[in-house]
Amino acid sequence: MSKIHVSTSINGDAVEYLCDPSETLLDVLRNRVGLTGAKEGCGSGDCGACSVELDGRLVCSCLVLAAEAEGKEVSTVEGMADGEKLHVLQQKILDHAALQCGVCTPGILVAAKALLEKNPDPTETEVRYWLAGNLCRCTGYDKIIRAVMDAAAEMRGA
Amino acid sequence: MVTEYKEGSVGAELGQREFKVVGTRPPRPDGVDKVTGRALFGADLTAPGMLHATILRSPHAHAKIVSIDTSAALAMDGVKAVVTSDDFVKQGGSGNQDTLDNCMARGKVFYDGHAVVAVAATSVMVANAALKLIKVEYEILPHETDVDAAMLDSAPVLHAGRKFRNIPEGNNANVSGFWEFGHGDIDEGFAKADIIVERSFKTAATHQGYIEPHATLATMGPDGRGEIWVSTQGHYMVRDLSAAFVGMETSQLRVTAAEIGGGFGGKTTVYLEPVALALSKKSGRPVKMVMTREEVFRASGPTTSSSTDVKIGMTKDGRITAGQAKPRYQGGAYPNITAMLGAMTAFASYDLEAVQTQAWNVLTNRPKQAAYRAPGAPMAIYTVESVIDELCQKLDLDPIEVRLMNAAKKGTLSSYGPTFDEIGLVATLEAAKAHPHYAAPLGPNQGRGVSCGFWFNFAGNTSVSMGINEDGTVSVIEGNPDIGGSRASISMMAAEELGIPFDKVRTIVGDTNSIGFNDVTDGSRVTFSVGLATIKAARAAIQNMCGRAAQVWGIDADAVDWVDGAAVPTGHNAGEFPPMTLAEIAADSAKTGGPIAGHHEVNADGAGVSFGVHLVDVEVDPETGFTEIKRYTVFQDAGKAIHPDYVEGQMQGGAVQGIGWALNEEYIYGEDGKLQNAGFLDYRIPVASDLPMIDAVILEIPNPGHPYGVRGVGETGIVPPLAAVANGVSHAAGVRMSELPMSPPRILAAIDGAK
Amino acid sequence: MVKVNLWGSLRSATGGLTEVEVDAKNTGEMLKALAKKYPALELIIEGGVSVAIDGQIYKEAWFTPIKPDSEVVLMPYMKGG
Amino acid sequence: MRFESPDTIEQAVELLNTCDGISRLLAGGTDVLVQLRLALVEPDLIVDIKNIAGMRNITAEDGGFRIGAAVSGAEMGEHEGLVALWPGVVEAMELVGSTQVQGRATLAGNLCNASPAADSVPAMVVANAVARIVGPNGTRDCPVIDIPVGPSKTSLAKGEVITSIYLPARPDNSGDAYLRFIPRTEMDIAVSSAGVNLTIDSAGVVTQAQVSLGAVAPTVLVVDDAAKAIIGTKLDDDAISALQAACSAACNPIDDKRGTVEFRTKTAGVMAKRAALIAYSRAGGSK
Repeated sequence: MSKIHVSTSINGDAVEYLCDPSETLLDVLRNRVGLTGAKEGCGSGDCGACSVELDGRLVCSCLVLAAEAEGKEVSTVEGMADGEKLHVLQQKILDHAALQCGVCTPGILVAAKALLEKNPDPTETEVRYWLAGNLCRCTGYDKIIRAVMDAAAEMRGA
Repeated sequence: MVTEYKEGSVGAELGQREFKVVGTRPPRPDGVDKVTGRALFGADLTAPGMLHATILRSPHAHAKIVSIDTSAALAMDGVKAVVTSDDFVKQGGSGNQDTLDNCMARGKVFYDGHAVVAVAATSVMVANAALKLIKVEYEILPHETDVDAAMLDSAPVLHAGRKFRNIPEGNNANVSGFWEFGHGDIDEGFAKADIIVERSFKTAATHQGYIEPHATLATMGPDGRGEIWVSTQGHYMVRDLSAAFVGMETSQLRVTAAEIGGGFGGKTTVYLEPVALALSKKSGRPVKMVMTREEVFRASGPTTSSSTDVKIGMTKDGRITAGQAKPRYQGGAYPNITAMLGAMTAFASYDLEAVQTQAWNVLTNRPKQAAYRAPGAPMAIYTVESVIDELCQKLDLDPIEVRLMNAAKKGTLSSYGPTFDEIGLVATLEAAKAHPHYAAPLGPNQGRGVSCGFWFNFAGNTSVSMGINEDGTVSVIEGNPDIGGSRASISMMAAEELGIPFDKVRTIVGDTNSIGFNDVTDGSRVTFSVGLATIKAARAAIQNMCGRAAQVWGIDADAVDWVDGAAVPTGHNAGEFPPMTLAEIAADSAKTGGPIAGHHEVNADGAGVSFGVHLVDVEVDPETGFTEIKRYTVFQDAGKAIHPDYVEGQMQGGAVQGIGWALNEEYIYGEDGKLQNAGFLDYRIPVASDLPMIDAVILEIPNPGHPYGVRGVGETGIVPPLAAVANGVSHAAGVRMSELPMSPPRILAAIDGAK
Repeated sequence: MVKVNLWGSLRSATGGLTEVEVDAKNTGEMLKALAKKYPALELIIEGGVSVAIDGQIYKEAWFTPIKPDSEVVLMPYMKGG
Repeated sequence: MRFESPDTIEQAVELLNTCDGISRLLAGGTDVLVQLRLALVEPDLIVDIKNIAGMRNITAEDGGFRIGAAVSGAEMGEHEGLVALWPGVVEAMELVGSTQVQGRATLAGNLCNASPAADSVPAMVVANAVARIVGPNGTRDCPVIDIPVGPSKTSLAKGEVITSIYLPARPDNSGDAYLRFIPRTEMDIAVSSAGVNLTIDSAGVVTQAQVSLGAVAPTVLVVDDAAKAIIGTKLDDDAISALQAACSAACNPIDDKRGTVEFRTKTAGVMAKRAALIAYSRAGGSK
């Protein structure tokens, strides 16, 4: 079985990897590139824990073949903070205690960032529907929604 | 000298004590790692030379294993080791043997998904390809997955010849447990009633639904020493069971808990860990195993499904005269005590003259149940709270007033045996009654549901150690995996007791070799028990530091007190010295006698029971049976809330899991005994758009058994939602619902049936 | 002598009683005395029980004192999630 | 397994046509990757069509829109012209999966997956959508309704690829809508669903209508009796009741883990009724 050579950009860095044709982008991020922030909760696009942006579009990396990333730009949770400075969303998740176990948190952050890039002033309902594909079993979503709304407000003000 | 707080008189201390750290909301110490993707969960770990292992699982619900031929798989390129039940050590106790047999089927497979063979290979792909080359010959047996059907004499017997204790005559061989609780004369009680309601209920099995599948990495060398890194609620439990199953001494196995991506009771046992260890032993290489989501659903613990008959008598004015419940739970193919816990908790909220509960645990061809947040209580209390609601409806009485009239309080003889000490149910009910939610108007097709809930909370074996560092900071080691922010609350209690700021303390979860034994993170025990041990460890360190100050000052150790993070003379008679801070004492520790540390080991008791009351407004679409949660408020007695954000989080998370249980979550088996919905697509946990904000009202009724008054808070929140939502739906739909989940087809059928 | 309340299904081990009396000053002595007086209880006690004394539940704590007027309840071993 | 990402449709057709084993086309991948993961299919060849020119475009054509086979649901929702012309089709597509899935899932993929419960198909059927197909024997157009022939089965021949879906122009005062029933608010497969497309005259009377149902038969049902029930009416209560009854009468569903026969039959009518009212309002009708 021959491997595919892929040149891509991950969080702004040029990255090359060899992958099997059947490997997903999530597999490669976690097992070949060493970025384990995106998690596999289901492998079927139902939980959103593996959320990344692909050319600026929010996707489940478990539903993208690694080979498809050729020539594309991938953004993961690892690319959200600017050096020591956390992204507003990251800070708000901490401030609102909007995580318990934290395994869904990377996916929630990537998804919420994509939302606020598209819609800086979402209603609570819009946030809830946008994040419907990000399952969280610990929090009941309450604090997550508050954190995202608060981050949106702060980002609008800034 | 160090003030010695007496347990049992703590209520008084609580009244006087002004907390500086406890009750605030600092950021959690593991937070940045978790928002940046740096935190390492079970599947994030790797080791050089690591193999990957996967498991061949039974396609049958019940079958005898006639033969297993792994030769072709072993011969495959890249395959390094294969294990079956033959590779594990037979266990002395039946409980451990059941756990082992569940990890790897021995002789028989008992459910669709039961593990049969495991293969370690150079990649997951190779391992999976090898599984296809394994030939297992099965003799298929009849199966049963329903609890009531499994109790019939015609049902297939799972464990023929196995004897279970204390089973009354007349029960078949699938009944593995029977328990009875209660007091008073039940017949006399019913005779006093003006009205009696009897009803039967069913609840489906639900899964804990943690987002992180089970994952482990094990390594064992030819020297017989092993290591495991694992996502678990209890790494000491993993150590003890894994070592026993592969036949090694406990001391030779070191287990480190990874960050855990949710557990809710589901990670209180082993599935992969002994298997990975055995494969590593055979192959001589580290072995990683990660379940797929499908495997999580098919083979890791869901909770029990239940069938329960309830009978409650009431006087016209709302006084309960007698209560009786007969829960029958199936928890899969091995014995468990969940039905017993259901029987104990069913009527725990009430002060009753006559109460009787009888519980049966029944074996079926389903996966071995695992604990799920207040195991047994949600389904039992659902049945009782539903009948109480129906009685209130029939008598036109206010459901909170009736609950207040009958509420258990200090001095009440509980339905499960002992007499209650200080408890918070009345305060919780009063808070619900006074809340604006309870008076808010309802719209068309809407209904309001109320339910009480109860959980025991547990304590148990706990070890904590802390070092006072020379720079005036403190390193705490505890041994319970942090499942919801406990490192924050433990750091807070250490800081509070030592009198230093929160950010001077760092708490980690140590591996099994770093401190003494710890029970599993379960039973809402961690903030209580680890907190207790942390406070006592801090007091030991304080005593040491007071001694150092006394020596420096040249006065008696008895003449030194600890105030606001510093040693001070107890009074003018002791001498005039400025306070000597923790940092100052620590800086000189090498000169004054060496390192300063404190530790405490205890089998803690006195966890303190907890009650909750939930209010929910629902709207039911009469044309589709769809239920929308319009408003939800949780009231819970938390004892002292150490970190209120995370207490609220437990209450909110528990409520939403309960909403899922009430409305849509269920294990669906086909006629063939196979699980039909082994994925998040059709096992429907609540998503963000299903819910409103969950308002959480914390009541702080101090637990006399803890220095700060802490009670466990993790589990109680999942107990009331089942009945609260069911009562709300019953009012909104105009028909009493008695089966969970109340999925839209069930509700619509009930509405149409009532027309 | 202390009065010990048993959960209902233990009646079969005590000849129909759910309240029994044994001579004991702490929980360890109480459990030993129970097992001696009612041999059918021995396996159950060995399998794991909890004891509530005056409303406080203990899992294993042999040296917890029991006063003659204490409320003592033998309970099954319990476990949470 | 081989992965190919050809630049032309001819190359794609050639690859598929000459593959001896199992092949799968990859556009959004939201069905194919799940099947791979669950080992429901183990293809020898995957052909990614996203790098083929035109596959990711929405282009105006004869008053309608041609939607490339690799256009995602999210891209459809961001296209103002398309949303204005066929809001029901767009909303149906946008109901497929999560936001994440929307970033990838395509109209053509939803069609070719041939699930009886596919959300976009009932909406496309009432819109008279036409699939353009390129195959070894050249290019042909085929009404969307004729593509699925049963669960997971299509009428496409070996080597044939849907390259675009055409949504035609429509008269003024037209409206379409799609509704589905799911047990949660998101993330579920339709238990029953309905698409309605209609046109009204200046008096608000329905002059033409099409009604379709999903998830209540092996393929999407077109319910002419339901359409007849509302043509010539202003969607008064009687007309709506007749539409609902006709829809329920047409259902031929199965009992499964997602719903019962009874439930599907009843809610399909309810969805059709509600979708008709939305379509009517979109057409400019007022009640």
